[in-house]
Amino acid sequence: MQLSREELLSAYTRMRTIREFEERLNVEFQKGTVPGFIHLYSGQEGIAVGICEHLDEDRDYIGSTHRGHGHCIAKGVDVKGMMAEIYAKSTGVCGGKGGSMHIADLDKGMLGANAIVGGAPPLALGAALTAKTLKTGGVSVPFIGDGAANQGTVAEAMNMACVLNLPMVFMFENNGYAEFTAASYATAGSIEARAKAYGMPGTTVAGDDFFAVHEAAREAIDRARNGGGPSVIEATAYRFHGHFSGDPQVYRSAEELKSVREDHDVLNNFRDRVTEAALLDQQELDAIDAEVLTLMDEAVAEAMAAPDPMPEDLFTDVYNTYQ
Amino acid sequence: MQLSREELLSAYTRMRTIREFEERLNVEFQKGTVPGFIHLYSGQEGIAVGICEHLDEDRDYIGSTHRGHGHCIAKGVDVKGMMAEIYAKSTGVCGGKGGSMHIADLDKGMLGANAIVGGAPPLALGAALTAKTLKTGGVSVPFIGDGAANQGTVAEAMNMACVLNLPMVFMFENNGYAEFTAASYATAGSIEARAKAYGMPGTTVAGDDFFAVHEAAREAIDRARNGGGPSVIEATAYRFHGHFSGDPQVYRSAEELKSVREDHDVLNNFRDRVTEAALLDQQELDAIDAEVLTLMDEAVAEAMAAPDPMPEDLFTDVYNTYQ
Amino acid sequence: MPIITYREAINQAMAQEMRRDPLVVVMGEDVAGGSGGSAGGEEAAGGVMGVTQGLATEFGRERVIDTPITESAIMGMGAGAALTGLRPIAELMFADFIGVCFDQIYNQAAKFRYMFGGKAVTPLTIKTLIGAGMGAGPQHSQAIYPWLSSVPGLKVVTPSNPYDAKGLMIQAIRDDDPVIFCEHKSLLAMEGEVPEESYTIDFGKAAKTREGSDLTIVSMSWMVNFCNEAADQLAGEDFSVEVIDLRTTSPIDYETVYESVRKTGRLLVVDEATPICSMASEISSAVAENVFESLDAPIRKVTAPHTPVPAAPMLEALYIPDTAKIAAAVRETLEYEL
Amino acid sequence: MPIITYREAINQAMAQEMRRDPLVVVMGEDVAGGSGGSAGGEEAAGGVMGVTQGLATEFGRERVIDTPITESAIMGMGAGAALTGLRPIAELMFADFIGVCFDQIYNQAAKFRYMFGGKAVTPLTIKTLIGAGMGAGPQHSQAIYPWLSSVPGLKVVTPSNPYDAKGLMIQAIRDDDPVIFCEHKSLLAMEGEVPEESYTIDFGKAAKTREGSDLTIVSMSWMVNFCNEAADQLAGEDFSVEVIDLRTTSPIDYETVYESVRKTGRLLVVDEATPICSMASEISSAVAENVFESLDAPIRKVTAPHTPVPAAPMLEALYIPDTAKIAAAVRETLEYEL
Ligand SMILES: Cc1ncc(C[n+]2csc(CCOP(=O)(O)OP(=O)(O)O)c2C)c(N)n1
Ligand SMILES: Cc1ncc(C[n+]2csc(CCOP(=O)(O)OP(=O)(O)O)c2C)c(N)n1
Ligand SMILES: [Mg+2]
Ligand SMILES: [Mg+2]
Repeated sequence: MQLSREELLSAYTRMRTIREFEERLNVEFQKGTVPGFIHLYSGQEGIAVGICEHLDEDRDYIGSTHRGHGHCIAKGVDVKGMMAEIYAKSTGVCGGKGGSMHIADLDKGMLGANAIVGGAPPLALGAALTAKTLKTGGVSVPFIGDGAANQGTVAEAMNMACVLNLPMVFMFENNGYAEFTAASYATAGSIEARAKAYGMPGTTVAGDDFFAVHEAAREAIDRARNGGGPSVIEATAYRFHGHFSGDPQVYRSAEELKSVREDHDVLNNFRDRVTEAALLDQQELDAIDAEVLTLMDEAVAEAMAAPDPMPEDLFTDVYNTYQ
Repeated sequence: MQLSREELLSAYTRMRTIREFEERLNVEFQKGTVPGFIHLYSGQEGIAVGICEHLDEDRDYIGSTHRGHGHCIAKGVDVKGMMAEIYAKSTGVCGGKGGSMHIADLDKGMLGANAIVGGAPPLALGAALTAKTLKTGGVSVPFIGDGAANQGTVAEAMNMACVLNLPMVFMFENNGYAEFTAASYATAGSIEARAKAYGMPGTTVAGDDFFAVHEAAREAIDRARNGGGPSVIEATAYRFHGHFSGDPQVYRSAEELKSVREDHDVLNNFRDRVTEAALLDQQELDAIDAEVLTLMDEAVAEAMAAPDPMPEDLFTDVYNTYQ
Repeated sequence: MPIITYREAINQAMAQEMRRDPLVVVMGEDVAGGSGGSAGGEEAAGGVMGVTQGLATEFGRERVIDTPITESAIMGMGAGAALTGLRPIAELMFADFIGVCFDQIYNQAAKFRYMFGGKAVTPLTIKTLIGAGMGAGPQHSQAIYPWLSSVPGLKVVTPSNPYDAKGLMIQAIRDDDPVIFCEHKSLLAMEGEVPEESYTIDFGKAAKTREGSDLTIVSMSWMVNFCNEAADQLAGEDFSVEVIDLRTTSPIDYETVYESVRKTGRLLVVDEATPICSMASEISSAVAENVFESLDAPIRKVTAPHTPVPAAPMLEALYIPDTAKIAAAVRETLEYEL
Repeated sequence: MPIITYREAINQAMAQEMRRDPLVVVMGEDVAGGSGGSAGGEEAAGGVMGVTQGLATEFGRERVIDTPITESAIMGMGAGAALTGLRPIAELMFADFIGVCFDQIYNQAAKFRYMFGGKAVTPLTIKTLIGAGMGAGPQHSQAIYPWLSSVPGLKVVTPSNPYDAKGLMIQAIRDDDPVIFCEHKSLLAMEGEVPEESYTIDFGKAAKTREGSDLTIVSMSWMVNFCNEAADQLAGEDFSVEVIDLRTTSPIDYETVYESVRKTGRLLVVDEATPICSMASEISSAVAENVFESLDAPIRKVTAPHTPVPAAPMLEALYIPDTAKIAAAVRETLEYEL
């Protein structure tokens, strides 16, 4: 289906924001200013945005992974709050207590990044159950890596979603690797076939093609929203960086690394498509790029300048009642 | 493939032994002489025996379930030792410490009944890995119920077996129920399709037909033994009793209960087949039946007469070293 | 007051809360029971122990949800539903099964509030069967509340009688934090007076089930009943024993324990769990740190041994701390002179 | 003697045992690393922290097995292989992940010997990363050995330095029971003298890392180093502090602790775990029961607070017990007068 100019601009802005967020973090991390570990989403932007452009902030939920920044931005979590969170500041969306792998924003329908591989799909069942029980029309979308695909929790969630006919889309991102191990080695058979084995529709799309993802997502989300139950989308994805920022990637060939960036850049593909079709022009896209860069400068500067959490924050928020 | 007279007699004896073991236990349990819970295998004998007749005692292993008596007998565990174990006596195969749901006999290649649904398939991976590593030619067979099929551990084990090309046969017994919940409700899609989704061969057989199971098992076990990797057999199975001895089965219709026993009795089917084909005659089968009944009388009498464990047994066998 | 069982008390609590609050749902294996069966499934089995009996009939299968045997999916679905607006009761049939789904409990539900910077509320109740006494063997008999109680963010409830079971279950459902409600399988048939109307019992408020001045026993769940028996027996020997029922092992009502020990000077902690890092260890160490100066004798612990739960009923009986073992430990502690 | 890191010491232990015994295999996520990758996978990544570096190259991918991210399958495969003749080392990358696979550890591997009537042997070593200090956040930083130590049938190893790490790892591999070997991530780069030749350290034998007569500190893993520092600092203030490194938290060397407390009369237990039902609770309660009469002061515990591990490094630093907190608790305990 044809997207409006506004929709195209929105999608591009989101994808570019994710890209620059990650690229900037990578630079800052190498400088040593970022605490903890970070897992970058660069290259996979089309998947998060292709899905989330169909989702509402209030009734639709996503569950995420350790590689969650892109999912968060696509679902509308505040970029500056995210940056501050990664910098472990009190102004972060989780007050600095969660960090990169635990960014959550329930008001935006974001159930949390998750540092446990396969942790989110069972939680996403719950958001779907709430939608079904309260008849909100909401849909729940867990993002799942090719490595996570093998975790028992994911199989359990797929079966449960089918049994209860829950409004869900299981969004698999197959970027070919789980840490340093290839999906071709560790993920037997096919994810699409796994979906079908549970009696769900399953489809595979190219994750570097925003339009393909967006179209598959539309169908799957509409189905879920209209009581048609869960389905699976598998997107081939291209991880530009290592597993974490700083990973030397000895397990990937130079050719692969080159090809991933040169042949499978979803942002380049998008630009080419929309400019060739004369839907948007280079200048307006460049303007977005510039704005996004400015936003990142601000986000990093504000995060670095923001105050640390207070020492007493260590003890708060464990329980609602009872300390 | 055609079975020899000896093989037919062996298979029948094993199946009849399982049946009478369970039926006798059911009677004794109602009398209140048996401690704990028991889950009876009556009706599913053709599956355990159809598989285990192909397995060696020393190099081949099976992993079992809470409904494990039949698997144990089929794999050659001593019937009197099992009875004594269920009666919680010191002469039991586990000295009374395991009970019905934990009968194990590693010398017979029996990795243990298992009171955790989905507990055994990961363990069965290990037996297969040992066989592969030590090149014993051994095969490992976990038994899995239709309810257990959904447990994440089972999906994990199927994927791992494929990734490592382990010599295994995943033997699913679909008796239509997990406790009081029907497989048609709780087990989405198809088990055979799940096998194929991991890239394994999968086949479905009638569990009340010993010959069908035996033939499918031969093929799958040969494949595994010859380096061809894992596969799945799903057998439709017929649970004669409730989930446990004493279950009133309000969830099953009278017609179903009647049909299960009248139309799907693997022992009757077997008798009909071999006598019609004049391979065995009624008398020799009746003689086996009588012998088996005598064995059960002895097993129960000996179990009841056997000594309890000693009080100090409470503290032993926790560690090999260090108390 | 009506006399009902512990099982019925819990059932009543759930039914009353479900009537009161449409956001309360129940999910788990066979919590309705019979879904998809050839009998049509109208007759709910009501849980493997009958604790949810009748709920599916009254509230329908949209609110009393039979699930596949996939505990991670059940616990996660409960946690996710709690995070997004429902107030779920998720059943983990036997607590021993927690090993297949503990991540969803301890890393997910219990940590949301903290790691999301205080912005998440997870009103999840997990109900589960604990403990020995039924000859159910090593994987169906464990008293695992000590390690559950060690998890920040999780509350753990261990009722010892029908009255407490009802009030604590209603509190668990209304509580905005994840709660594990531990039903002791050996207590399900215990009878007691239980008001028909709805009431709550605060978490972290221990009960004094016996008053005394010579020695304090602290316990929880099934064991409280043996402690009471021992205290009654010892009263006949002119020993005045105070029994404190923690009711919840997280939060722990340390203050009531301290106050009692300040009075009696002697402490015995009785715990059905295995000894190492048990609730007995915890309570003992808290007293040894905070009311040391009041102590007139070593702090004794009576617990299960450091072994799995044996299947043989005769060994299981030796495994379980009982009235005789408790009374003996009390006598020894009372005889101790500094 | 060569000076190597804790990481290298563990690596050396595994390599030496693999050379000695062909039954030893290693399995886990990325323990070789690079399987199936476009670079051909010849260069092994050697584990996410480099602890298994070089093993795949030396012993081949049949003995150093990369697995999918399915911890139940990994732990179960290890347990099943141990039960049938191998001597596997199964890696659980971060101990925090245990929630997805604990059943295979605590209900299966740990219980086999007992529930199978003594007829099973399960020589499984589980190696795993524990602890805080890397800003890795609430699901990658936990010190969970207390609840592991509560499981009958499981042994738990918590080395505090490279020498112990090597000797305890070799013992773990040779041990016929399931063992969880807890590598502290903040110790991986710690250097120390480690003999090149193979040696074992018995389980259940604590080490005295400082001798003293005024007060006993008991600790384990990373914390021992802070305790040593505190003892050294306090020596300058003329306090004589004894430090006991448990080395294994199951089995526990109670006797060495008791003997020390009989001498010093004062005890502090330092534990990185959260406080409730911690090793600190356990050791304290054992002393309060068994050497009560020797105590001249309340038993103090210094532990993490009852909270998840916060991601912010600045909060994490407050979370972790450190030398200053330990020294302060020692001073207070020494000042106490009965
Ligand atoms: C339960 C669990 N096991 C292992 C890990 C360590 N780990 C973190 S990310 C990762 C790889 C995940 O791969 P994939 O699902 O393909 O996601 P990707 O990193 O490619 O986005 C692993 C093994 C973890 N965090 N949790
Ligand atoms: C992890 C776990 N969950 C739940 C149970 C309780 N339980 C025991 S048997 C059973 C049903 C199993 O059904 P299925 O796998 O079909 O085997 P069947 O009983 O039909 O032989 C259940 C739910 C358990 N023992 N372990
Ligand atoms: Mg991946
Ligand atoms: Mg079944």
